[in-house]
Amino acid sequence: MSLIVDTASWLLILAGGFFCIAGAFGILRFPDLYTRMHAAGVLDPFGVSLILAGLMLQAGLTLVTVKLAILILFLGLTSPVACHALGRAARHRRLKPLLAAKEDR
Amino acid sequence: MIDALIYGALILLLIATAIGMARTRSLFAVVALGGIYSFLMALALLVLDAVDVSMTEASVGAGISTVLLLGTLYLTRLHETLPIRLSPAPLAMSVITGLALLYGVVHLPPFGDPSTPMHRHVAPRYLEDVVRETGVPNAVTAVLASYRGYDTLGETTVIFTAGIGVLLLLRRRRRQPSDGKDKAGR
Amino acid sequence: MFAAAVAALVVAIALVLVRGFLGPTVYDRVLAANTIGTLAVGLMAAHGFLNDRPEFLDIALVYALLNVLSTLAILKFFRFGSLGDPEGIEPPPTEPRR
Amino acid sequence: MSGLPNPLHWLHAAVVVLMVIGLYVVVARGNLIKKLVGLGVFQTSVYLLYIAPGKVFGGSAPIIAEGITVYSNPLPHVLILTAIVVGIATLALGLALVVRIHEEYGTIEEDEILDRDGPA
Amino acid sequence: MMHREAIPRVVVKLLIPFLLLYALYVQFHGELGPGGGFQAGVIVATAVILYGLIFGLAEAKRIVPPRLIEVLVPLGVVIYAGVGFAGLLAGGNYLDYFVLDPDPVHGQERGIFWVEVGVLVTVSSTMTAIYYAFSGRGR
Repeated sequence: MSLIVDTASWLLILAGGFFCIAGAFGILRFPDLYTRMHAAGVLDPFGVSLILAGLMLQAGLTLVTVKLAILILFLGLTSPVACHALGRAARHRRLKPLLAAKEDR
Repeated sequence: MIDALIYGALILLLIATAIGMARTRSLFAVVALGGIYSFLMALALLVLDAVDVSMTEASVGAGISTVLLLGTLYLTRLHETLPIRLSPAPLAMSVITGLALLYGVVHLPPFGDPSTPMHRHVAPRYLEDVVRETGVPNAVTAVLASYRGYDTLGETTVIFTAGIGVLLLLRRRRRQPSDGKDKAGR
Repeated sequence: MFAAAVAALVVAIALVLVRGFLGPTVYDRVLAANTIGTLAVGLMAAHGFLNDRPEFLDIALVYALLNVLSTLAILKFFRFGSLGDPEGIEPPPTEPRR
Repeated sequence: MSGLPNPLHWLHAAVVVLMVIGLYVVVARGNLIKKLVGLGVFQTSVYLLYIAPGKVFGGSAPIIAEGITVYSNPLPHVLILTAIVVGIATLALGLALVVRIHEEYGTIEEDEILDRDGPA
Repeated sequence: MMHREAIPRVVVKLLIPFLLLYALYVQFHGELGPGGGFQAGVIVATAVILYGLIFGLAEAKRIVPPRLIEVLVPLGVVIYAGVGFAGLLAGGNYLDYFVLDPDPVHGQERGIFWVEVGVLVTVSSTMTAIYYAFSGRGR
């Protein structure tokens, strides 16, 4: 039983670490802000939440798990909002998407 | 030992961020980088086991100081006028100060050594007696509020004084509109 | 295992930090700052487990809650040019359904 | 200088580098807000310089709990907690002064302020 | 600019009660875990600032009036100093908590509690006052 839980948390943490690094590469390498925001979406709530879920499995049924769950909830709530506000602010300032079709520019 | 590794990596990132802040002319970007800087600083403090300090730095750095800096930027201007170049005299002064400090640092005990005098002298007294004397397991809170209550009274007074000072400086109505504003809201 | 998570998060922070330096627009820097805040939350949690004292998640919670404040402040500033501007006086466009 | 014998000393030395950067920004840059940011960098490097020697390998945060014997030193934490509070107070007051200076002089660049004061 | 910031408005409305609740947790759990008056005070101020950012300064001033803030700023210092005088009245030294209760350990806990309350009041109100001062000043 504990082996299964351990393996599952291993897998979650590894996947989370992979997504974090992949998202960070995306933020670094993508050509303009709007594409970078997609990469941030992979990293921001998703990769970190996977790591936190893996930690939850390690913690067992304690207060720590509850706190981690609250943490995942807040991350899922706040970081899309920040991303949304960022995109709107950039759009509002007439920042053009690099890869947009002609009529969208 | 792994703490030393993480701490070292965070210090390198902090130095990189500080250099980036020094080299940026857009004050807005400086504020954004300053946010990153205080995130990293709180992480470094957490790795050094200073949980209370880390929490304070997190709440101050992520919350208050960014907002204050932005408020000031709104009331003033957004760009430095001086170009970024190394000015030799201040650089020499800072480097000489740094070398003097480095000379002192050589004689500090190495990082993480438990046998240095600072860990044998006052701290064990607090750590051993704090629960018995005050019933508060958080040694930092106990020392802050009880053993060194005078310091904290002074600290509270400092905050109070700063608040009064800011209110005195900023509450009064402006007498005449001064010229030379840059209205560029960028 | 926790060390692996911590290492991955530190590497990710370093990569995002480079974008924070390069970032041609200010929005890129704000994106980098927000992302580093989230990564810092993960790093704090993982470090707690690494040290066998995971009960210090309170700091990570403070971060998760406050990270959004600085981002929203910066973006508010950008869209309307001020903090706490009079545009907030007008009633919200739609009453949120709940 | 005898060089740094223990590799762990380099951690303290790196903090000194941070301090030098902060000091340089305070002295060299003319923009008052930039100066305050540099002051912040300098202050935080002092935090690290205080707290880093308080760390003990294998130690834990100084919150007494069952089954933990080694704690890091709580004393620097207390001092630096106070220092952070003073730091934010300094920042707020400094920024308020910057705002007032901008209202009086129309600029926050040091040399322009001095220029305006000079002939008068 | 139609439908201004509907999403941030809704989410901030959801977040602010959690922030205030969490500030209380940090304040009263500060003796057992990380936290204390200063951190809790900053979080309370952050909640007010967040409200002011999203809903406008006038709205924030309606809910947390500046008059109240100006009373609270000195009140915190008075509470802190009052704990010291309570120690004097109870026959001990200034800021001596042992005499605040027949049981010295309880006296310590009581003293630390009120001191932290004083710090909370001062810090939260001062930070809010500073925010009001900065953002209320027109260009």
